Amino acid sequence: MRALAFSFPAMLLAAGVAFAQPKDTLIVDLPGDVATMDPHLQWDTESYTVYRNIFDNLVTRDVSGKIVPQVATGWRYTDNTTIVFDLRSDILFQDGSKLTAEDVAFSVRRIINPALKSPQLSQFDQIISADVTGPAQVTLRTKTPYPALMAQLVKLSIVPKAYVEKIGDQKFNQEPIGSGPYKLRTWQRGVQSVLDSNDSYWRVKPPFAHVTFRAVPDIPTRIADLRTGRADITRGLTPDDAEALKGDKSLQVMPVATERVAYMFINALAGPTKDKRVRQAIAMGVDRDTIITALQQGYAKPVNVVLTPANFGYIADIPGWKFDPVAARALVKQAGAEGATVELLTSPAYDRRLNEAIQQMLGEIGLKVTITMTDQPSFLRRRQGSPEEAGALSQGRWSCACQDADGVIFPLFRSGSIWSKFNNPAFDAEVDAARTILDATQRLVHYRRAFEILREEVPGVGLFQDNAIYLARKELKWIPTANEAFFVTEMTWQK
Amino acid sequence: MRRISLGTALIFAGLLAFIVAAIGADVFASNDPLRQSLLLRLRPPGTATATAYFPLGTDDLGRDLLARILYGARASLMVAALSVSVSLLVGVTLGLMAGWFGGWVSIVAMRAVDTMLSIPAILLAVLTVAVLGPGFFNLVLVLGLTRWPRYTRVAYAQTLQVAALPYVRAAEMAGCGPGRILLRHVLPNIAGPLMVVATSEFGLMILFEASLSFLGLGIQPPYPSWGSIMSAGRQYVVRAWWLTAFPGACLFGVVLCVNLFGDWLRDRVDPRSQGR
Amino acid sequence: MPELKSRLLQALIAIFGVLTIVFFIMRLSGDPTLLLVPDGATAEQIAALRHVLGFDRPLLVQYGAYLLDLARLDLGQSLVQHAPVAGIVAERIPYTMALAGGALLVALGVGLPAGLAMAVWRGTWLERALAGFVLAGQSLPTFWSGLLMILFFGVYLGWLPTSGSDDLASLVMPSVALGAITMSSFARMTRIAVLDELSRDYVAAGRARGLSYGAVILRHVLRNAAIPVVTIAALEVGNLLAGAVIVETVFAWPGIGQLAIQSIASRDFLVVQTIVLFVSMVYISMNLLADLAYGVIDPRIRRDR
Amino acid sequence: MIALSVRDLSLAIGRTNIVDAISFDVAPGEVLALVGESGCGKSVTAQAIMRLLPAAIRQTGGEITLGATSLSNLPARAMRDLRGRQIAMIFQEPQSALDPLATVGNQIAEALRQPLAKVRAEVRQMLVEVGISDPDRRIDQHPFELSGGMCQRVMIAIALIARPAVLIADEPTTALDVTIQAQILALLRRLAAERQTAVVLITHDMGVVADIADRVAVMYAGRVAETGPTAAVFATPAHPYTALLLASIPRLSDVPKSALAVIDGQVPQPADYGAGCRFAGRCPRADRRCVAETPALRPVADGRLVACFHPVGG
Repeated sequence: MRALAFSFPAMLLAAGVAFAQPKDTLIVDLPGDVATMDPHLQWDTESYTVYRNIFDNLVTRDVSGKIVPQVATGWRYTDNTTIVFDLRSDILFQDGSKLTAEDVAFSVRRIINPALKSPQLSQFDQIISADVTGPAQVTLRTKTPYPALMAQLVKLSIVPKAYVEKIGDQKFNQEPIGSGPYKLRTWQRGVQSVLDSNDSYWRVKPPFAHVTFRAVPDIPTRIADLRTGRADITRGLTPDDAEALKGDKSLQVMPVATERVAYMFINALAGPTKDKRVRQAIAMGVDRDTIITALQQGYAKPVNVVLTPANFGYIADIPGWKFDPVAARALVKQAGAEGATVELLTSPAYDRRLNEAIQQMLGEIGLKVTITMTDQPSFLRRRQGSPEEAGALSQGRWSCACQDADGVIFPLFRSGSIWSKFNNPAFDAEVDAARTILDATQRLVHYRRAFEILREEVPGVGLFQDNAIYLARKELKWIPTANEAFFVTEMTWQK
Repeated sequence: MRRISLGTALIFAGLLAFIVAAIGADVFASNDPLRQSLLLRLRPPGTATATAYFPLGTDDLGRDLLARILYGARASLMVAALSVSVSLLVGVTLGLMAGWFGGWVSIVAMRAVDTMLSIPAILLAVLTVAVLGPGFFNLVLVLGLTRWPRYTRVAYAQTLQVAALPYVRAAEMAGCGPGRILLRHVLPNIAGPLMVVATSEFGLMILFEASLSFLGLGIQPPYPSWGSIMSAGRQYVVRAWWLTAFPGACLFGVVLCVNLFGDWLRDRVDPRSQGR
Repeated sequence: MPELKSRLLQALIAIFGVLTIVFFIMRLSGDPTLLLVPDGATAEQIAALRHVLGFDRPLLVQYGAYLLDLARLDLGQSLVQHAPVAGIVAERIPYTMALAGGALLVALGVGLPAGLAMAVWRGTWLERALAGFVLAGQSLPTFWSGLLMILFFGVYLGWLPTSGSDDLASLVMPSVALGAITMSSFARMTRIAVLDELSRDYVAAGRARGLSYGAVILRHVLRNAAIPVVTIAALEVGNLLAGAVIVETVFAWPGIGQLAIQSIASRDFLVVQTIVLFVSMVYISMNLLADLAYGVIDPRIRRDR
Repeated sequence: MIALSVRDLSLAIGRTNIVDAISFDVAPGEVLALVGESGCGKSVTAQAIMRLLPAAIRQTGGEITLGATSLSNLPARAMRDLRGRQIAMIFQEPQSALDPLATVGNQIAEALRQPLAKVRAEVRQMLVEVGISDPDRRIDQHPFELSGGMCQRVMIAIALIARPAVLIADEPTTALDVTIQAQILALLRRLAAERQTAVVLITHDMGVVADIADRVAVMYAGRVAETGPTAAVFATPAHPYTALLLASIPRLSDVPKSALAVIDGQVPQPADYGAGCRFAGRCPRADRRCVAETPALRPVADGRLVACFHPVGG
């Protein structure tokens, strides 16, 4: 077979070579292909996983989740809307050119320029300017005081200005050059991307000579690949898979609590759930513990609010609604909603079993839940549309990748936001205040009040803090992190 | 009347079992196909508890697999029967008209057939589901409205032949209107070949329904379809083989019977093709 | 030649119909803006992106612009991958071609001999066994047989790779899964065609002049039987490309079928439109080719042209 | 000398006899006509001689001898070698008996087991002999480019090119125009005489028999009813069936006094063959004995044999 493979089209050759010395190469099975290699364009998990290893970012998070310097050495606010970054001057791009303050300023300007059509624009559009203010210094200005700025900047990769301007945006997407520990060798769309180590990397010596990211959409196939040694690590396992694979001697299951919160959206502006009592009844009718033990196999931690402990602004002592189907049923009856039809909107992106379990649980408290499944675009169109067409319920798994309450409850429940089907001026005032002050303690006070309102009004119910579950060969050493980052430099072969 | 062979009897028995299972799903299923018991998830065939017996095991929400397969048969049967009816109606009407009137009617109809046939059916179905949204009736519509061209082709060719027959010409001379001639004289004469096409399409529709449900675009949860049971079970192939094995085997068996029946029917309709 | 010209014209009409249907169905299904923005974008930000992408223009204007681009042979840019659509699709075509080629090999390699054997050994146990095999191939749901194969040959026996597209071994299972149904149609068609030919006088005449049965089949029957089989073969290539959608999804084969499903889900309009356009062009040109192939096989038609 | 001898040949489908102990001989250069209505078993007899019976039909008895070779127990391979070389056959519909996709020359060459290039001259000469004009062009043409008559000439060329001892012609002119029929028959007659080929001509047409056959064997329902020199049989048919058959031929000399003579009733189906004479049901002369007993072939005048208890004029 191997001999025959060489008569096969040249497209298949690269991989054959990569397999020659497996220990040199880390093979990663991802659920999908990279959409873009340009870090300023797509920001889906697959693309981020790959290009984040090619680029350095201004700042990053350490294993504990703390924001730490990377290209920047430090930063300070000169006023509420101005922040100055000091930069390293010993970083080289993979083409040998030096990473300068110009490159950093260019990167910020590039991503906030509407002409780039970057889907990430909304995460950075609070920034109004980026200027070089010293040989190794850049100053950013924001429209208003913006506490989430640092969290957003964690996602800003630094691209080489001269190179991008020379070859153009489109070509840059095909042949990116960064300053990160790995450089792109080949990218076969839909198949795999192969990265080679950047041996002159400034921070550490990259642990593997090559890294191959393969697109394998099917979970059973990814698991089979791990078992047969075709891949070293994969992600996106379900708790059921994790349980089943626990006993496998050659593999290790690595769950990590993430900043992703599983919650149930409840429409407070239309339909039977417009009545607060129905929403409260739903909160009491959902058996969170059974969901966690039976469906999540324990790979989840219950939360009382729509936020996880991994986020800033999480208030641990807000009481949750206790599971009480009898009281819930009574409340539904009292609201005159017994037998009312409640539409649960969903898409293939969400856990089907959870939907069906909730359908049955709410059936027991007297609500008739109908599940409407559409594909993701149609789901989003309805979910983000007017309250009347947004459905009464939908399941969500929310992560703002900024580990801040502002990225969660503001878009979800602030009136006027496309996701919000809730209108409460008191709540709006609290979250508005919390996003324009920089002082952490003060912000927490606002979030406590905001969560108290949410608890009473129930425009959504927090279910659990989701786990990301990785599966790796036993010999790979790595500790996954809450922000689902995938830094190859943090991995090594175990002796 | 030829004697019916053992093989033929088996085909009929298989089809009958399928139809009876589909119609009588509520009678045969001892458990509610929608009733979950989250603490009895993924139990193997033959599991018995104090209150219930699961001959084929349970699915990932602890529902009785046998009951779900029986109700899944109903979904298969209904989707296939209805979508074949829809496409038969559309396709035959177009084909009859194209064959009878000829001229621009046939040009338009046959170009439409070319167009439809050159779009991969499953892609067209996926696209249409994306617009209409999934669900039982949309599924029937999607399958029905994308699968008519084969009937049009057959009806067209057959109508051309039959229309040239003397008695049809005679009926025309006698002043029968086209509607009457097509329905009373042409249609009965071309019904045989159309039935053969419809049977093979029926088998295909069962497969299509399962494929779309497998892709998550067909019958919606919690209602069972063989495709969606397998789609869910696919995740558990290694741990819970019964979730893919049983519905898969049912699907295979039923489609096999339908295809065998189609062959038998073709021998009947067109004795020249004996045993083909 | 006028015949060929009118066939080409018909083909053009069909292709135009295809791209129109697909364009409007895709647009009716909503645009990709919502998928492109990150969670938490505001309504204004979404509207701004929609404007930048041009999806706020009237449908007919968009359609006109699309046709205009197409007339200039510009297939456009993918919104999701920020790269030219032509390149994105072209990169995947070799994979689908390899898969379809493998499947065709399976279908021809198994289907033709099976069909021939069924006709020649008509009424024997061999025919019945092969008929069962062929019907089974036709009745197998590909997603199921694919799953079973992965489980058995990939995981249990470990003979074939469970995923990937990097060598011939990984092409085996998808090809078999995809080729099964086509194999059945080939076998049936071959059987009918050969039976038809076997009943003709020239078979008896050939034997009467001293040819063996095998020689008559090789020298005369096969060539005559090839005519109807070539037609179906051409149509089947179109069906193979359509079937590839499911098989590529099950086996994670990075061809245009998988790309199509992903692009429909991400509303990457131009990619979907280009794929459908490509597939229907292949289908239509296959039909044309089959017509031309007749001419090569059948001297009667060669003369007419 | 006898080129082909058939003795007591019996054929059956399953348990049903369709040909019942028929016998005849043909001498070199002689034309024997096997005549009868369709379904009387004459075509399967021809197939049995070629050993090309359909799978469903078995030979249940009798012996076929070609020259000195008994064909009945010959190995298949040896039989195949004889076909085309020692014994050849031409068919009813020349156009369907030729492969539409192969050239005329190639198909003729097959009878010689040689590639056309090697035997081109010979093939061309044969085309000339069967009366095809412009043989150099025709040799590379396909059957569809030729008329029906020309196709039959090609079939004759295929059959005779290897100079077989016996030619079986199964209704060779039925599908052709009347004018062409005469030409083809004349051609057959001439070539058979020139090459001393024994011809078994199978036909239902008494006119054809009269034109070409030296001797005739009249078959009815799987049996030979009467056999003898053509002239004698035509002059004084002995079997009532022969007589009626001859009476049904329209002749120029006949004054149409009344409707043509018609034989009442139908040929019985093989499954319905009973004991006794199979023509008894339709025979104006039949009596009780005819129904109960099978008449054997017995000699009458002029070297003729007839299977009838009550022969005409006897």
